[in-house]
Amino acid sequence: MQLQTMAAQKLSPAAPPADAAIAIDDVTLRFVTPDGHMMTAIRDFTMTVARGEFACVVGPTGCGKSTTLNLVTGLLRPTTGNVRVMGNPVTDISRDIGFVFQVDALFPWRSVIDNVAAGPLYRGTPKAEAYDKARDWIARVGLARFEKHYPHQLSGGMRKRVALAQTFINQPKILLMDEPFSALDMQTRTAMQDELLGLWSELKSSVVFVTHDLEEAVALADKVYVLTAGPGTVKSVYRIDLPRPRVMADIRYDPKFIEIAKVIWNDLREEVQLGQSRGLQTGH
Amino acid sequence: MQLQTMAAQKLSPAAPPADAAIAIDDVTLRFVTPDGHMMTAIRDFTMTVARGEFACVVGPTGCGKSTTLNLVTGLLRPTTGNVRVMGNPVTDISRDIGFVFQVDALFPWRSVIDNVAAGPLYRGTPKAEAYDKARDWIARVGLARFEKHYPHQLSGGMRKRVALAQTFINQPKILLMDEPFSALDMQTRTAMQDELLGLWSELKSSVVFVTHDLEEAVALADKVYVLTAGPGTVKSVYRIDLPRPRVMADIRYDPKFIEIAKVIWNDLREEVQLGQSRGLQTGH
Amino acid sequence: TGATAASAADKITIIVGGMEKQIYLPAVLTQQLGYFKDEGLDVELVNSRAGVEAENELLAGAVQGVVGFYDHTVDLQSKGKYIQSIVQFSQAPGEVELVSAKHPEIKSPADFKGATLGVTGLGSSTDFLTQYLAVRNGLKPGDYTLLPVGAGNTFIAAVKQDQIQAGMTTEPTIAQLLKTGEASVLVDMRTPEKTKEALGGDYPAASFYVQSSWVEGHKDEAQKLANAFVKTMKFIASHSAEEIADKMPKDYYAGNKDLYIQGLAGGKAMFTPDGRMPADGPETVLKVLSTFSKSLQGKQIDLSKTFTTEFVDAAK
Amino acid sequence: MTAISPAADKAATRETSIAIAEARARARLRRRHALVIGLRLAILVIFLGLWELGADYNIIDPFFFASPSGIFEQIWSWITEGTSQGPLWLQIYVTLEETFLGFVIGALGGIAAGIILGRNRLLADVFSIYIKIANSVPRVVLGSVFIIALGLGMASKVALAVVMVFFVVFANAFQGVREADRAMIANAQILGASPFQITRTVIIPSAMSWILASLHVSFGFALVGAVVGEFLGAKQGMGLLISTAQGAFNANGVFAAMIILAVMALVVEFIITRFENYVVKWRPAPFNEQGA
Amino acid sequence: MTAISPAADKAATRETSIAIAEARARARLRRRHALVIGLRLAILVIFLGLWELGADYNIIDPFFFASPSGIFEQIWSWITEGTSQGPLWLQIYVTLEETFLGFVIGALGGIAAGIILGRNRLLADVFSIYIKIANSVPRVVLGSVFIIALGLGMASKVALAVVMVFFVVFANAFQGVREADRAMIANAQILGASPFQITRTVIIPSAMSWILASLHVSFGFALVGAVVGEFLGAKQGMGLLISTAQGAFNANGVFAAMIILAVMALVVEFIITRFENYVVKWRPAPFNEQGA
Ligand SMILES: Nc1ncnc2c1ncn2[C@@H]1O[C@H](COP(=O)(O)OP(=O)(O)OP(=O)(O)O)[C@@H](O)[C@H]1O
Ligand SMILES: Nc1ncnc2c1ncn2[C@@H]1O[C@H](COP(=O)(O)OP(=O)(O)OP(=O)(O)O)[C@@H](O)[C@H]1O
Ligand SMILES: [Mg+2]
Ligand SMILES: [Mg+2]
Repeated sequence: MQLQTMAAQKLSPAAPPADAAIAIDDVTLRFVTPDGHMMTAIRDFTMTVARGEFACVVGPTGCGKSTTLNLVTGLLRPTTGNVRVMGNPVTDISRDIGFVFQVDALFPWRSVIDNVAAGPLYRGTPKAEAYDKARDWIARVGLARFEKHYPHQLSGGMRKRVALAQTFINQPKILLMDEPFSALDMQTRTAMQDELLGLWSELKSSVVFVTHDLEEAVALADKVYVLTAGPGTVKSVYRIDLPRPRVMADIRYDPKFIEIAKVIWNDLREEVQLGQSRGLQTGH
Repeated sequence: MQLQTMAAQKLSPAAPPADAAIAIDDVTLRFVTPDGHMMTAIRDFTMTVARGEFACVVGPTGCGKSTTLNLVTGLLRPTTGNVRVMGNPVTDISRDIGFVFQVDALFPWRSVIDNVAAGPLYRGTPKAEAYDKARDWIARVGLARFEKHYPHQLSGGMRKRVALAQTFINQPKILLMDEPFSALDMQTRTAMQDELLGLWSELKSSVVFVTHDLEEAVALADKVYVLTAGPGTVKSVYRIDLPRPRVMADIRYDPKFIEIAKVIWNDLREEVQLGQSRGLQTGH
Repeated sequence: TGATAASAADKITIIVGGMEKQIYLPAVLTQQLGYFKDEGLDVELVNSRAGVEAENELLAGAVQGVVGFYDHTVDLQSKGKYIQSIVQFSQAPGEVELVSAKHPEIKSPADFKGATLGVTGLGSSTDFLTQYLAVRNGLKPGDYTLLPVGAGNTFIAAVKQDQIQAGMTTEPTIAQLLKTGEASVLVDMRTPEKTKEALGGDYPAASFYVQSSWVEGHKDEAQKLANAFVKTMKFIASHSAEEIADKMPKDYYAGNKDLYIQGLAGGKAMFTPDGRMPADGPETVLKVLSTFSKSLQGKQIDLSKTFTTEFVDAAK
Repeated sequence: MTAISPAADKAATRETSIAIAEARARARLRRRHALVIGLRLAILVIFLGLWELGADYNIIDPFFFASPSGIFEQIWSWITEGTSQGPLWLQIYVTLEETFLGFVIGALGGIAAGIILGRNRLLADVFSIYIKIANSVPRVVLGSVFIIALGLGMASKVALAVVMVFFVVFANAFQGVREADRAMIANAQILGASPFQITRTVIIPSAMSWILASLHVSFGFALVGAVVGEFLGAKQGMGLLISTAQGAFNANGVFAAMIILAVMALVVEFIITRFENYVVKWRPAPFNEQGA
Repeated sequence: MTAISPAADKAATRETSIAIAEARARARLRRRHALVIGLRLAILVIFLGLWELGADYNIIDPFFFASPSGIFEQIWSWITEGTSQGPLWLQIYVTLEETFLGFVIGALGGIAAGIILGRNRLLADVFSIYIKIANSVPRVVLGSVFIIALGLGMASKVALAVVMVFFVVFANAFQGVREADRAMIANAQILGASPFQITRTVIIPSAMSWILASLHVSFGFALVGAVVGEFLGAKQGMGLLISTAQGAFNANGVFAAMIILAVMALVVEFIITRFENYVVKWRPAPFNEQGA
């Protein structure tokens, strides 16, 4: 274990402990490509998120970040290796997880409020209570005026915020988020980040957060996973020791923050360039 | 016309000249809301993009940026006011335009290469030539290895890059892009930006580029439109006089760049906060 | 003549209103015996369960002849369409009024009061005959209910389920119901004698008819057809039921050959020995029809135009 | 001299021009509606006119194909004098009742089977082959089998209507279930939905347009089933009316009954469309039709 | 002593374990396939067994409902000795030819009409009401009309099969066209597609699963149409075979003919499924079935 700076420790990936919230142990996952061959999406992948930990995942596009999250939810099964959530092997799609999809997964036939109330209703909360909660969460994501709108009547960013409210309302102990804020403007994004951190510290959830924005990753995380270009595997893991609570609007100006970001950035850049040159190998 | 800095001039919106590439003149657009009322999406909107000009549009989420682009393509019709493209009123969906949609609009039953070759094939290019061109563009967006894949076998960022290649291959004289790079990592994004600027200067296209990333806007644009929170209208217009050609990897460290970004940022922040408080008015 | 030469090669299509039905047996039998070929005719038999279809085809000129019930010639004349029977297959309807074993109290048509009577279809010959039987036995229309149940299986099911107390049907349904003992014969109209008893005259039923206008231009073919059919009628008259059944395609008695033969033996008497129209037959038919058929009421029917014995007379 | 602030002035003009634009849009809609009705009527009139003329000049033989005037007379006499089987409305009622029962049972059965098999891969693999087999059975044969098994009463007609409806609805419901967006199902599952809740709140709404499409066509089929059943044996109903008319070479009667059936179908069609509009009101309008 | 680099070692174990995992997955697939076939056969055997037993003990009256052994004998005798109308394969061929023609014409017509009306709002508004009317016409009645108009030959059976197929396919094609994703259509339009190109490259592929769903069910319908047509009048074909068997109280014959029809339907069904798999091979597998 090599100490990089005061705040960012580079960790060596190790076999996950049994009581971790999320433990991905030496997983390889292959897809069948259109021409019938196998394509390895992720390879020898090991990742541990302790209970109450906030992990961010960064890596070049197509390196397998979404695939990793799908493994945790049980939507995908590993070809080899195994995945445990709260100590139990993942056998089915889990209800204890909150998952903000990268793609749009709102129910188009439900209005905003019905979409947000879906989770509590599914889980048996009485109707009135579920709608009260939903109304509260819609307000928190700034869509109070749009309660009755259907998803197609919203802008891209607004739909994403509905998806956030839909997930947050369930107060999941494990929270997976796939580029949740990339469609939001800086100000809304900051507000959402604060909302997320608030929820996280309140519930002591374990979070896996995928983003392309390294600064966002560093600002939010306890631990940052840097993935290699596809087939993805963990290149390095950094522990971020910035003090909590963090205020999103200010943290970017913290010198320690800037230093950590630079270290990881150099690490990541190398990988991204590699991915680029691989992807481009037959290009100009 | 008030001079703000050496590089960023704040312009007063004026009635568009007749020969502009895109001229949106005093447009108001209303939607019917679910409860049967009318909702104004954009109001008294005036915007001009000269031939060969690169315009960026920034504004809080839901302020009407996508709606504006849809007006230019002819997908939406203004309630009042009028929209002209290359001097002619927009009556139908135009074929002279390139449009990168905010949502996924790839053809799921076509492989990557078939998706990218679609434009040339539609326009009557011989098959062999169209596929050669497509192969070239796929390589340029770094997906050479994925030619035969279907969209659902790609990651989010890869799909976006296919959409970019699909649009770029047509070499449109008018190019509309709705948050095209938000799903890409920094490095890929920079490469795509360079690709875009190259195409633009080569074709002398007129570009309208919607983004949430103000730095991206300033780095790319001749002119930045800042919109107000919904119902959207133009708050201010800035002319960016940074020298061309610009190199995306370096421009962020240019002091002039930083200065301009700060000025516009302050302007925008005000607006975003307003939008937030409006959206949150019934919230906590 | 030139007409003969030209028409000899022509195909003649004849519709049979149920090739497997015993009442129409002469049609297929002629084919099986090769009598058409002997006459140098190229005859094609087409099956059609619904009589109306057959008549419509005939009138539309798509086929040259139909094997069906004689009463249609009368009915159609009332609508201004002229067709005529040129060979008469049967002089009795071949129908039997069966009464369900569950209703021994019905001993004659006079007991039909309040009963539901099965007929194959409304407006069909069974409809008119049933009503005629009832009225002849002193009932009024309205004293009984008619229920169209079709023929065959559905008829049997209707008897079993007691949806009809009595009903009129033909072979082999009759034989089937008699065998199982679920019904017994109330009025038998399979032989000329019993028919006279029941209806007061001969009732010509199965016949071969063509459009009157066709006869004009095709005397030669008409004659040959008549020759073939008359030969068949003679064959029937001179052979036993077993011998006839052996000539028929196996599928027609696949259900039960003994039953088929039994039915044929019981019903063989209805066939005319020579294809000739029984003298009082047409009047009986007109009498029955005009009592009940709405379309005939108030119409003047020229019975001489509904049949001709010209060809059977000339047949060797 | 009154001072008007330019902003207020501006807002006022905007409001007026929007009002004008909206009025214009409404007028356009009204005109279009009138056009549609006009065209429909024009087609009807031309069609009937040609038919009548053809019948008059014997190009179309009214003995086989009836004539509009004859059909009208026939309907009129049925209305005023009743049919040979009793009043016309009773025939309509009987057929409608059979059709409706058959439609409801067949549709519910088809939807249920489609959803169950669509949701369960193994069941689908095992049973769909038998459904295919059942679908190839000729309905007329089935008709006599039903009469034997269920008697000549209403049950056999209803059963025949059911088998006409079932397969169409089943095929669509099954495919509709399979087409449901996988991300959406996954989302519901993760949000905590039980399999039953997923079926109710995700699968059924997304299969709804599939099911509705099949309902549109299958009411007509239910009608056909009921009529065929009556054809094979009945005391009352439109099918018997047709069969009697056919037996009497009454082409006008046959066509008149078919027209009455068509009107019945249209009325129900109208109700289904109403229901459809209510159910899918969340659906985005195509581009170009949505701005006001 | 040989030195093995740990990396190579690691890679080697990975490859082995993947190979094992894949072999296991393949075995699982094979087992599942065997299970499906086994269950299908089990159901068939149980069904036939109960039927035969029922017939033997007269619980199911074989006079009306035949018995499996009797049906088998009948089929065997048809195969070896031919039917009363000629060899069995000729009957099958005739019916298949009518069905196939009717299916193709009806399906193409339905698809064409569905696409044209689905793409053109005005045409849809004007004509769909007439299509609804046409769909409510009982097919048996239509059958007689066709026989009058087209004669007793193949044409009338084909026409009957066409009208059985047309409406189902039309309804689905129409709705499928309307369901096409508006963003995708807009994208094609902007990429330069003409309306015809849009129809060919966007509308038809997205309506494809709708159309295919309707084809699955409508081949059975075409078969029914052809058989009903033969019922009404024919000199060859399976319908005539059924009709003769019915007339001769030969329940075994009726059911035997129906089983032959079912086999025909299954063969075509198999071909359609093949075609479907080829056409929609781009389709994502549901989650949980895609990783290898
Ligand atoms: N169903 C599939 N079939 C084949 N390959 C697939 C499939 N799904 C994903 N892949 C491949 O797996 C790799 C990883 O995809 P994934 O979506 O996890 O990337 P990602 O890291 O989330 O990228 P992004 O940042 O662009 O969202 C990609 O190369 C993709 O092409
Ligand atoms: N079909 C519709 N019906 C009703 N309202 C709509 C419809 N489409 C868009 N809107 C409304 O119009 C406004 C502008 O939407 P638009 O998509 O243009 O926003 P945007 O600026 O692109 O936002 P984002 O940055 O989130 O993409 C939003 O308030 C949205 O709710
Ligand atoms: Mg992803
Ligand atoms: Mg937008």
